[in-house]
Amino acid sequence: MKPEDWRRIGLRDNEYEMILRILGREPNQVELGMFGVMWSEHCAYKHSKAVLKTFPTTGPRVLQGPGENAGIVEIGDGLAVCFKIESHNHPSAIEPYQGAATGVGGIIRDIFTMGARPIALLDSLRFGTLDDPRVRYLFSGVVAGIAGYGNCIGIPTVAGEVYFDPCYQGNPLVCVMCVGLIEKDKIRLGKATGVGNLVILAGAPTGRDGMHGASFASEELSEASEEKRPAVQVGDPFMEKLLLEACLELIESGDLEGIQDLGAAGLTCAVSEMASRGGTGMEIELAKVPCREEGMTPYEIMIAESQERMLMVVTPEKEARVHAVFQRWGLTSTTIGRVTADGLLRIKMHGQVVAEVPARSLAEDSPVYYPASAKPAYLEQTAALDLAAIPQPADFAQVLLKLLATPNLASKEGVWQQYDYMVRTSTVVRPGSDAAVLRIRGTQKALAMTTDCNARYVYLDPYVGGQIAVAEAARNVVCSGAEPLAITDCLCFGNPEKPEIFWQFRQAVEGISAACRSLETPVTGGNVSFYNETKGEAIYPTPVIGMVGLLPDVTKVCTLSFKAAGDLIVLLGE
Amino acid sequence: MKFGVIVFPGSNCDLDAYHLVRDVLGAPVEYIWHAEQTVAGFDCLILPGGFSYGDYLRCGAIARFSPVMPAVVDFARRGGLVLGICNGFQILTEAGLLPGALYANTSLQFRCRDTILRVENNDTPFTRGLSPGQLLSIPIAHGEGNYYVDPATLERMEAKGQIVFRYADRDGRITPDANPNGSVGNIAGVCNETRNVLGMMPHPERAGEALLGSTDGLLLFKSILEYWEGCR
Amino acid sequence: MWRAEIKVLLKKSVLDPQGRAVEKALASLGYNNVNRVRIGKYLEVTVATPDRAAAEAQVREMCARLLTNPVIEDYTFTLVEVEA
Amino acid sequence: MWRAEIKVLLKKSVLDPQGRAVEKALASLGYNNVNRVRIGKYLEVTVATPDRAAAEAQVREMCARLLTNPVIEDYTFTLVEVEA
Ligand SMILES: Nc1ncnc2c1ncn2[C@@H]1O[C@H](COP(=O)(O)OP(=O)(O)O)[C@@H](O)[C@H]1O
Repeated sequence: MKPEDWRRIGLRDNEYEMILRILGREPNQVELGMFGVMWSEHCAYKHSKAVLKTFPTTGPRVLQGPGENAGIVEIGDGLAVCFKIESHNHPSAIEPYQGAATGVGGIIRDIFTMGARPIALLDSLRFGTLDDPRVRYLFSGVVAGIAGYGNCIGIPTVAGEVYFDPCYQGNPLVCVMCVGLIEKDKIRLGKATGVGNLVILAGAPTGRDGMHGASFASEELSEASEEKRPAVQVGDPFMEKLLLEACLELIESGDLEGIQDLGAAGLTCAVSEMASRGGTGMEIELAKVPCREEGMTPYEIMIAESQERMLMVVTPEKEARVHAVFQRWGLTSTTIGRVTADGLLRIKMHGQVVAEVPARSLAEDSPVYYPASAKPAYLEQTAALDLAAIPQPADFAQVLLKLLATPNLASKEGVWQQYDYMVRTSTVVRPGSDAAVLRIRGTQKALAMTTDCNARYVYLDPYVGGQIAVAEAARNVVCSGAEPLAITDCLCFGNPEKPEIFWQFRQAVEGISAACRSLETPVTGGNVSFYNETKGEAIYPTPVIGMVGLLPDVTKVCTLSFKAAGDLIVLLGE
Repeated sequence: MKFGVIVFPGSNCDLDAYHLVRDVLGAPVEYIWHAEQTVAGFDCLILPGGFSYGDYLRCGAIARFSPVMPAVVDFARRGGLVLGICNGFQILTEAGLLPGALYANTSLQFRCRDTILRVENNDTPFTRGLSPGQLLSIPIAHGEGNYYVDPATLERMEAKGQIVFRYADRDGRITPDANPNGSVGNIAGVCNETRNVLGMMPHPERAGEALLGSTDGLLLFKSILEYWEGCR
Repeated sequence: MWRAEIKVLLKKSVLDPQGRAVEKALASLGYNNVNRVRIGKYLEVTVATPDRAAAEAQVREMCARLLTNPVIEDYTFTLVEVEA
Repeated sequence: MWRAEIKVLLKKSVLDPQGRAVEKALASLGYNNVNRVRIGKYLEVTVATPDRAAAEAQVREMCARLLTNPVIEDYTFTLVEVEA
């Protein structure tokens, strides 16, 4: 191996050294590729892991905190709510419709992987200003993509937010949250247990699309990004709808030992995470993986990010049953390997070993960095602004009209009317209120949910801005009559290797943590998206907070509209 | 009377229709898997909304060849009650059980919102509990609900009372502004000549509970029950 | 083997909202010499039949049954001989 | 005046879910000799330019800027001379 070989796939020299130490030999191309995708920032959280550990993640209701595909919080009656937010920023910057659509598909898979029935989607979007035709193209494409996927699969998109600011001109943010319901005793984990159990791959055939998506997400966007366009995948919501129904049926009937979706880093990520969590190994035969294109190499099959695929572990007795269920749903499923005891991923092609690495080393042993951090210089300038020096406007009515006309404050109905927010007939409070509220059929209860972040505040003071984001989400949930339960977060920042960016990141996480502690809303999961920069300019630090709350009695729901003439108006707070 | 909700691959309003009939209307209902070849034992079939076969090629184009469809067509020809909602309406036109076709909204965007429907014909099993000109608040959620039919057929349909619902404004006027998708004559729902098959783009099953905003959709289902009682 | 290249357009009597939208968009980009924009579908289907006539008959049948909707669409196609 | 007849398909490496669904549907209708089904867009655009070369250049430009999405699509077109 030459330095170009590992650098080309995003590995640093010291990381290559680590690989040599782990394997005790040089990796081959396939193995190097597997480390490359698994140790990318996107999959390995190299720069954020240490800081994320400081989040409060436990509470009396938390059944599953960070580390699995999604968090789970108990809501009584034997039920729990499962939710997670994730970004798909870079793919959306290149191909807005498909980038956003596959983002929706990915987060939905994270929810039903846990055994939960997805019941709602929320979208938190940020773009440059609308005077730029490219931004208008991105905006309409992203909204259409979310609508296209969410509407087709039949999960209502019930709330979200849209902001426009020049800092997102070349790097839009597309964060999608999915909320699911699950019976407590049906929770499934992405674990490969039981030596001798079989590994089944189901769903779409594997193609060359989406190769290196994980590494792509871990770089700044540049002119050269345009050249990396093959990383863009096309979503097939119809396939995912079938996959969802088939997987939930199998989870319901207790036929699966473990299940995991294939997302970033494709098969490599799924096999290494499942085996690592289970303390096992896996032997996989790549010749059995159904491929969409001819002549795909082991390397390509291992890192392709084709959408709408799931990996399952089943006992040999259940194998036939599981295939029969997929077949009834019109889906392809194939047994591609088995669980082993030695902790190794042994990848074969036509019987010949093409890669052999410890599962744990890919999933858990990635390097952890503690980047330098420094207070950004701009803060001195912004802090120097003297609010008292700003003159009072002569005509407040004019100012109000002007404010109302800005895209950031204007109604977002143009967006949400493209989303089916009513399907599944449980949406009690629709988009256009503080938080969406969905009833839980068969109970008196309801769930409130919202996404919030005012990135300008975070830019001006990352610690307080982080607190405000949580507080705003909590207010929105409370205003609908619900008690805040927990949050998920999508932390979108610039390049963490720049001290000023990392300072923003650490401060924001501290602020979020402080707010979560005092509101008793633990963090049950989330996502970090770094390298949101174009031409060296970072976006505002944008830690989007997704919050879920519980209403014990759906008939007590509150909405924001004034109800009747003569009612009193009370202003609460300082 | 027993309802059957047909489940095509990609249907997603199947459980909403099922919920409304069973839990709100209180009538017996079962799902019918698209691979079934008979609909024996059912008195009213609901083809629900959703994206059967992903709406690939054209909405409803592939679903209409589902194994269950010959039985549905036969059921309809023998006078059985068939209600197609949204994607179900699209499937019924593709299958030739209803005239016309549905294609892209003139806005070229998906539209989800409440609409006001004016009852044009209350002499059908689905609308007998309503009065002519009555206004109903029922939501739509579709990207391809633009109803087209050629002028000669339209004239014949009008003469035979096949136009059942039109999109109207609050005052019941049929205006371009009230038309959410570009449908000819603001048409929201049509029936066949024998009036036992109704297709409509709006979702009555989404307007069955006060908690969700409107109960007007329930009136259609009550009409069906009444009609059935009357037949016995 | 024959590859049928099938072009599908909305009938002239049916309003083509997409065509109109694209025509406007082109004009706003400064292409003022453009008109009659129509947008439809393009399908490629490869059929294995003994001869061209059989291929033609089958493609016509598939178009009538599934690939197009005669209420709103017209189609034309050409056949190209291809390797198996 | 020239009418450009533009065929747009997803790049070969990109998943074509529609094509796959239609291929399956055709098979279930009994057309078992059919494969390689691909579904794309067909556009007709009439441009008024002095000559064919100018028309060609303009159509190519419009395809790149608006009519197709080069990230995931490929296109080909032919020009037909038409009456104004
Ligand atoms: N992208 C979107 N998708 C769905 N709903 C949205 C979207 N953007 C805004 N909304 C809805 O519009 C309403 C107002 O949003 P926002 O301006 O963020 O309100 P607030 O600041 O009061 O939380 C909320 O109900 C929100 O859910």
